Amino acid sequence: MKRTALLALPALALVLGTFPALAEDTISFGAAVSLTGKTAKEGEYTRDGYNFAVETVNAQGGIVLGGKKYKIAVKYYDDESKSESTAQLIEKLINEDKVTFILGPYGSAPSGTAAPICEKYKIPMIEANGSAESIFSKGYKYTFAVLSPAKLYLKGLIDLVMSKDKSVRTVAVLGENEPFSKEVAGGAADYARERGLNVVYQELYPSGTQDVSALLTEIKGKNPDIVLGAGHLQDSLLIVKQAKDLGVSPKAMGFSVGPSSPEFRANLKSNADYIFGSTQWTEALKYNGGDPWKTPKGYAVAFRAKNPKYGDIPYQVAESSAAVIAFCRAIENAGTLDPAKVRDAIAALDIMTFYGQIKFDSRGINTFKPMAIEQLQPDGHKYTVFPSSVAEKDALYPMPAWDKRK
Amino acid sequence: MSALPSPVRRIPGDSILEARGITKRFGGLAAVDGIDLTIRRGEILGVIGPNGAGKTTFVNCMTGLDKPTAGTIVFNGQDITKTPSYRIGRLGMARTFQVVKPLRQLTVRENVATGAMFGARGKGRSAAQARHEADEVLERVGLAEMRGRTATELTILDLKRLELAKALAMDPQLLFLDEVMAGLNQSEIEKAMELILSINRSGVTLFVIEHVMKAIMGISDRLVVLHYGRKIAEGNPKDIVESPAVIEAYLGERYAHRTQAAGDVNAPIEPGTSLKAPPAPAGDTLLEVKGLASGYGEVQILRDVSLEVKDREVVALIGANGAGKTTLLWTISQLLKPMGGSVRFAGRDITAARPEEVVGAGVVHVPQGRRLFAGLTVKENLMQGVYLRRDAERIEQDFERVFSLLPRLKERAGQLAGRLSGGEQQMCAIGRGLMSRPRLLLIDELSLGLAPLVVDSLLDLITEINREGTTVLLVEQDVQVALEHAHRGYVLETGRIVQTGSAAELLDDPRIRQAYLGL
Amino acid sequence: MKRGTQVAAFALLLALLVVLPRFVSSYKLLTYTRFLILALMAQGWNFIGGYTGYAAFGNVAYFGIGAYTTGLLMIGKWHVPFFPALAAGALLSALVAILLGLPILRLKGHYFAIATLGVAEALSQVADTWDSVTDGSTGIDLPLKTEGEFFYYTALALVIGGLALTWAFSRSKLGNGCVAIREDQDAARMLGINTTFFKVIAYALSAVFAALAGGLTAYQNIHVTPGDFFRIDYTLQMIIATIIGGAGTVLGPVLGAAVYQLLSTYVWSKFLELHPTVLGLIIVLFIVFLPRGLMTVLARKRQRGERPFRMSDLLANVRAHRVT
Amino acid sequence: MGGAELGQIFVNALLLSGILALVALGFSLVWGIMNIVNLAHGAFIVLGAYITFFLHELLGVDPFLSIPIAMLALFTLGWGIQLGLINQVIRAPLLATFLLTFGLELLIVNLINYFFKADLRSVTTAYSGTGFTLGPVRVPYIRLGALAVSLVLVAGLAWYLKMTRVGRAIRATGMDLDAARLTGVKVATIYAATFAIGAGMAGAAGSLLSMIVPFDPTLGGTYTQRAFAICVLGGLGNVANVVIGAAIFAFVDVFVGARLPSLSRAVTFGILVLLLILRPQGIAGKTV
Repeated sequence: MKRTALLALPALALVLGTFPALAEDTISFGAAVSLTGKTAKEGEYTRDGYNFAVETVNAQGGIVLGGKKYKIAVKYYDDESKSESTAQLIEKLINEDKVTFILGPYGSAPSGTAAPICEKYKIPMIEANGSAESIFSKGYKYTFAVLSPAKLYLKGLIDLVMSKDKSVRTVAVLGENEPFSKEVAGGAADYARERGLNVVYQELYPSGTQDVSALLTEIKGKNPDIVLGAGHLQDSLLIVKQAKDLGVSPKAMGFSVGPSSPEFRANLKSNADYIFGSTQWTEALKYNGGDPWKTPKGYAVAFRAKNPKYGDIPYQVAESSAAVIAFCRAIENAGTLDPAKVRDAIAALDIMTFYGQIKFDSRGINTFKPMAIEQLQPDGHKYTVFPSSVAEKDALYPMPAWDKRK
Repeated sequence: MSALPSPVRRIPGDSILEARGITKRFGGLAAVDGIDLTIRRGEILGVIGPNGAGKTTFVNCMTGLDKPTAGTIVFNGQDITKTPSYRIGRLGMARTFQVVKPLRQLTVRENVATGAMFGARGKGRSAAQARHEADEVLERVGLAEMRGRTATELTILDLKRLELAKALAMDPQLLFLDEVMAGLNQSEIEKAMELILSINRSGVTLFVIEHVMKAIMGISDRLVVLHYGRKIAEGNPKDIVESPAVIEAYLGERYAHRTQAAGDVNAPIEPGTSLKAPPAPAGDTLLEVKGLASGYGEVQILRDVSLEVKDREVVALIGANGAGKTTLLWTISQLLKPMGGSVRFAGRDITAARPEEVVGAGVVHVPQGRRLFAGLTVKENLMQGVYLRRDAERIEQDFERVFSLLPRLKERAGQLAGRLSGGEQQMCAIGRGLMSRPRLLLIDELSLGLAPLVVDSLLDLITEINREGTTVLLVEQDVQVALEHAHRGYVLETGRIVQTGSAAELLDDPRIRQAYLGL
Repeated sequence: MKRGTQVAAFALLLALLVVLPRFVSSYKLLTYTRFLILALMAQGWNFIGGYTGYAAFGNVAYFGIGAYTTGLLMIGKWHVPFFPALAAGALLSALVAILLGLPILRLKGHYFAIATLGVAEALSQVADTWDSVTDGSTGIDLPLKTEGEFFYYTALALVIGGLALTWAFSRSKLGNGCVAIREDQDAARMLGINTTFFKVIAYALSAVFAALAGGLTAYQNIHVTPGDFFRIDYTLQMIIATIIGGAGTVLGPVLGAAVYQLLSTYVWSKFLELHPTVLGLIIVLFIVFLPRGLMTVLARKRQRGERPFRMSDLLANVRAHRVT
Repeated sequence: MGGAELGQIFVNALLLSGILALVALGFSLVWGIMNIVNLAHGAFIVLGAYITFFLHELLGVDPFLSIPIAMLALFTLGWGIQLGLINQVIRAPLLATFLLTFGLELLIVNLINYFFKADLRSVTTAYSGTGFTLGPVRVPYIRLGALAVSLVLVAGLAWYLKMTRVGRAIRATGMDLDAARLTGVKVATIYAATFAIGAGMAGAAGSLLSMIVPFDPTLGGTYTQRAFAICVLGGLGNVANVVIGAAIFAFVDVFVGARLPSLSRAVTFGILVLLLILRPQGIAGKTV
């Protein structure tokens, strides 16, 4: 009998866990975001953005469908910042929790993993935090992204610098080797060349790198006018820190991810001054949409009221809220919860929101909304400096050398 | 007299193994230095020599475990100098290891079956056939009853047998035995000798390294003496032991004297005539063991052991391997928790004490196998002996004392203990014990694996220490040596004390003479 | 328990596993498939880590090779069907394992462990940068395959095959030789065992299992990236599963995989932000009370005809392995 | 690569060696003495970093001054973990303690994440990023200070192990547990002290890293892996070996990182594996 008992153990699993059916008048969404691991912070932004939008929509009565009002509920799982977990959790959300729609995970890599699963089950996903175009080059029909694609991230910064200074000639690009940053770096380098600049340094370093002094030493030797970094917050902090250590002082330094996050200044203190960052959204932007908050400012005020721990609002929060809004509008347009019909409604969507225009190209990514550029300035604040039509302040240029600062 | 079967003198055949100019260097040091040796088919070749003479390294070279730095080896006409060891095994050579290498988590039967699977005739055997073959070998070496046990459950004695069984299962033509008799008592040695002779009679050539002189003299057709990696003598055993060079290098004057006086290697010295211990002083009881029971896990080894040691005495604890001598010492030191009974030391109950409290009380244990800290220097090893002491001012004085008792240690003070020879290691272990300022010194297997010459000097040391006031409980498998240097003795058999008396009485006792001295 | 009853129990369990997909949700089925895939990896690790005693820390390299080979063959210009592609992945892994194993299996203990770890790291980065073949860190997407049962049954068949193979291995000369190597390499060599050959075979076997698991996971996950498929977590999981179940036993890896996968899935869904803590705690308790795994306790007891398990065994385990 | 860059890279590598030596120091001690590969080592480093961070952020304690506090805190934690947990399984097979520390790592990292959140943090002081120039080569003060602290701690530990009673007992216990007990050593305590010292050193390494690298709860894993590699490169059993291993690792890593950043880890590990095959006992290790 001993051995039978032993072998029966796996079978025990058969009886483990069932989920309660959801109430009749809710539409269930599912999301697997990173709450632990490498991108836990960004995952938290994502969740907070989703939650805020859902609460707002629910407070205003929810989604109206055929005269009936539906509340939204979101089921979350933690993907531990591992994209293979994302696949598993999306399966769980669709199959076990029977969610109707999927909100995207944080990051391009997990979004890339989630996309084929949604495709497999024909469940629409709108994601807000995966802008690598590789996700959208596979022909998947059920994945949409509200944000601008990766290769546009640093384009504005190059335009900005060139408008300020006709004498810039050289640029160095270093990027993290992962799908999103690779595209950012590639896009930036291509655009720089297009504008006639000389890309004197272009290298990718492996994810999780803890020391970039070797790369910066090489870059210092090339003495470029502009240094562009494509990575995540960790990388941009490291690059600024070590650039100061090594006395790397270009005329402008900018990053795809990092400067827009409040942690950037918290970590670097005054060393963060003059650094540029690209951003999908800032509260200084001047949009006027048809969503509950209408304007970026309106969104920011309302969000901070609900989430007092936030000072500056990271764009990940806003774009996550935007994804929820896009879903709501598409569902209402479709007039049904049928996934295929909703999918078509999403594809046809063209709305103006606090977040900007949301419209998807044939691949499913929002190429219609421009990126903005922010700069951290010595007065301790962060200003939107580009495009000039929405700039709060003029960009400070060039960046003074490290040892020439007070 | 000895009931040994007289060795059948075989006609030496052609050479089964030819070693020419074998040299093995480790770093700059030549462990084996240009040895030429021929092993003749069918013979038993005995090999003796002090520790560190290169005996084991030579066997390692022959069996491919170490590749010689220089020289050639020809086995059955085939050059095997560069042949990997597993193939050498399949060609018909097998060996035992001095430090046993059982396949620990496997049963005895599986251990031996492994030899049968991959040995000289392994190719044609299935795994099942090999297991069947293993049973036959186990029968032959007397391990059949143990076949179902895992190797971890065996005593050292059985592990030695297992070594032999694994090697035999490989169906070798040439078998290297590396100190298979170390630690056996006289009657066990005799059985082992019979077994070796019977193996030889079945057609296996043998190369036997052994410190037990009586055994090696009794079975060898020829004898080879190694010293510092060189061959210093080779020939007829009788001639060899009388060779002055061998006596000087290995056997020592006392051994030579002993054998010459008796006119026979096998004769013991008359009891009482050469007792080194001074008359027993009538001291108070220092150590009192009462009804002690102990063992490992579920296996009980000691049952109801009682003994006492008086102040300033040397007491010998003798008994067969596996009788529980080491277990007793470990239990006194509290490295093993007793299952019952009590241990009192100097009037204080130390039964439930922690090991460090026992040391603090003055009971210091010099363990079997020396157990030095190989990576510490000699000086640091000695320093570790004063770990619990707080009387810093007297430590320097004790260093002086130890160095004057053991001048070799002073010379080697800065050397790593792991690099010492066997005898020096034993000195260092005793020195470490002395540094703890013991009132009672427990010494486990003083002579194990040491050349006769070295053993003699260590025994003198014990006598000297005792004369200076330290009480000694000596566990020793060489019963004769032990009793010669003790005041009293206890005999332990299968976990019980079966006999006690003065050393002279015990040496005279016919039962002891028969059981442990093989007389 | 009599042999007949044993066989009957096995048959019953097998039947249960075969009909399982009819009764559970497709997500549950996915969980069971994950368990089977982990079991497969653990079975493989058991050959080198359990039976041969070499703590391979880079088996995820073969998982990755299996995944990429399967994937690239399926989507490249050849459009090879899944099973031949899977077999090719396994074959390539075995080949790599043999070539790598020859030098690194000479290392012992931790040194072998770090060498295998280094190989896995290096391969991961090669996949990360070899844009022309692997599409670098972007990754590749395999054809869509939606039937969960397909993956379940394939994994089940492979695990059962693995059990049979492990059983035969443990009774063969090969297995015996590997165990001898684990227990004492010098002794094994002297017993006539070609240790290099045996180790390489065991290592290649473990690579084949990892590659099969990798290929299957790739097809199931569709999206394959170096970051996901060369992740050290897979190596750790297969080791944990094997140790929990009992290294060097036939059933241990499967049992351990079941316990680990089901526990972690359960913990995952119950503790949103603290699940690693809970899982860590479970592992710690497991090791403290069952340091040699489940099967080793059960098997030894069975040999002696004792009751399989008592609570007091846990305390006895602690007593046997502690130092005071 | 010009002369100036070469010089800078050389100095970078030199400065990195010191920090890595400290990172690997405790790991090596614990591994060498107790044969425990402590996967929670990186988690200890992270804890050290958090202690320094909060002392600086909340109380304004200079990060260099917080090193002893971080060491003491980690020392205490290490003592407790060894006495309460690891001592209970230390005689079990090697992989058991290995998995135990893996479980601990999961637990500690997750608890940090839970209580302090995943925010990236770094200690930025007035002198962060400042330094002096030697010709074309920049030498940042913090990294130089870190090198100095590392050297002091490495030398201090070497002295402690060699010259003190407890240090000698630690080494003796590592060589022969039972023989050490026969000289009166209370092994459980010595093990606790060993693990505590290892954790304390990790704490110091964390303090230094907090000034150099932005960190979050997951930082540790990389450093555990590096410590592992450094011990293997240098060989166990000697504090000096750690320094040698760290220097080799740092130089390879920095030089490869400068030339081939995208393949740096592949090349570094490739070299590591190659070295292992050629010198299985480590570069500096001896077979005794």
